[in-house]
Amino acid sequence: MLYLYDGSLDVPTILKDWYESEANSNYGAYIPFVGTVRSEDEIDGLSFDIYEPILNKWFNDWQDKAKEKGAVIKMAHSRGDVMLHESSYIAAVFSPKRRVALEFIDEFVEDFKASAPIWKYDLKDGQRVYALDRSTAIKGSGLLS
Amino acid sequence: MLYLYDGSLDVPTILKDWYESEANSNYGAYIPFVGTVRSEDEIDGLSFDIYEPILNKWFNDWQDKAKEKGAVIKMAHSRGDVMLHESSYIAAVFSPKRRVALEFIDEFVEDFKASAPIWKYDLKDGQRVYALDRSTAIKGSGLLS
Amino acid sequence: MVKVEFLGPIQKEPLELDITNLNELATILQDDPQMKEWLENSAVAVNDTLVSSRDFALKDGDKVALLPPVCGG
Amino acid sequence: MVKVEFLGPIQKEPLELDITNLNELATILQDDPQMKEWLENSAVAVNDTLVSSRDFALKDGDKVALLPPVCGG
Repeated sequence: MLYLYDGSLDVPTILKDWYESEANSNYGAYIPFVGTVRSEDEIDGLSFDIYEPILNKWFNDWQDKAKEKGAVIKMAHSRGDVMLHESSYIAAVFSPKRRVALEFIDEFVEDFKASAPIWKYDLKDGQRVYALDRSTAIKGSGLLS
Repeated sequence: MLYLYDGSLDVPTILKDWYESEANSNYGAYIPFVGTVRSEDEIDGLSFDIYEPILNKWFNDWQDKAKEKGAVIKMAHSRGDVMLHESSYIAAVFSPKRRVALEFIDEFVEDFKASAPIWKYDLKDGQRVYALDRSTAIKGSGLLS
Repeated sequence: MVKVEFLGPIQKEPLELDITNLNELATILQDDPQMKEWLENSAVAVNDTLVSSRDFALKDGDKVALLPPVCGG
Repeated sequence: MVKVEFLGPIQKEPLELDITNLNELATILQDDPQMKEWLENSAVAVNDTLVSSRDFALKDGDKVALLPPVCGG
């Protein structure tokens, strides 16, 4: 349950579809995390590259971890340009009980930031500038240096 | 931003309204927590009593705490009966950055469970039975015993 | 007079009492067998603010509430 | 032959190299001045699985990818 979209996400529709898709699964807790492009450093928006084969593997590993705890994860992310105040990312956990969901959404979002093969660029003055200073080297980086 | 409803919550509409109400507030993270009635112990649903004056004070204290960190909290809760697989509770945090939102939603939901003056009853065989075994005595209880 | 309310699942009508602090209220309620269990697990609010001392002074028109264990969500 | 791809912001065309492990790839890329900074902060995947040893053996048809620092969300 990983969904990639060209451009910004239709947040209300995605949150509704996910809620309704699990309405009869007997989960007690549903916690979406929605990431929205903030106005800072005079950017016009952000742009994203995604490497799907590794993203899919990374996501499937998390889905397996969730399953062990009786939970389910869903994630949506934008490809390409997303402008100011539009949303580019939604992750959600469903679980029977609240503690699992509260802990999982935190761990998942943090690992997503540190590991998911997605590259972010600032859109500024018509340029697409790699956001190196806000990016994180994947664990094990520097192997060939 | 505390909303009480008679009966179950219209989750998609509430999540959409809240998202759109803060669309231009420059928050980077929006994390709703949705609580749904699970099928267990052969209940038909749950029912809730709320004591609003103290709930409002409790909520306003949390709103002040959120404000200090540049965040905003919204909450919706049901009064009366909510049947299986319907939702009775939504809490959401908006904040500029993700760490504040992830930590706040966890602390807020846990304190809500421990302190908010709401009483839960199981609906079972046409009866409304106080869920004492799943309830938590408010801090300082036993003062008059 | 002080009004005393019993919230949520406590099935008891409100009382109007001529008392000046929570110690006096405790003495009165401890004589009510129906209240024994509730006194052990209930918190107390005066004018909708939770209080933590039985010496809390009460004045004419104050409203006391007993809050049994909660479970929202 | 082993195919080497440079992901995200690394502006470099894929290479087709006749190599048998990642040590040989390191030697080749270290000679490319454009790659110096990227080698320090990039992770390495073989056939879309991240690897942690330069002794990792490569065979004909393998695909190596260099992944620079990430920032999804």
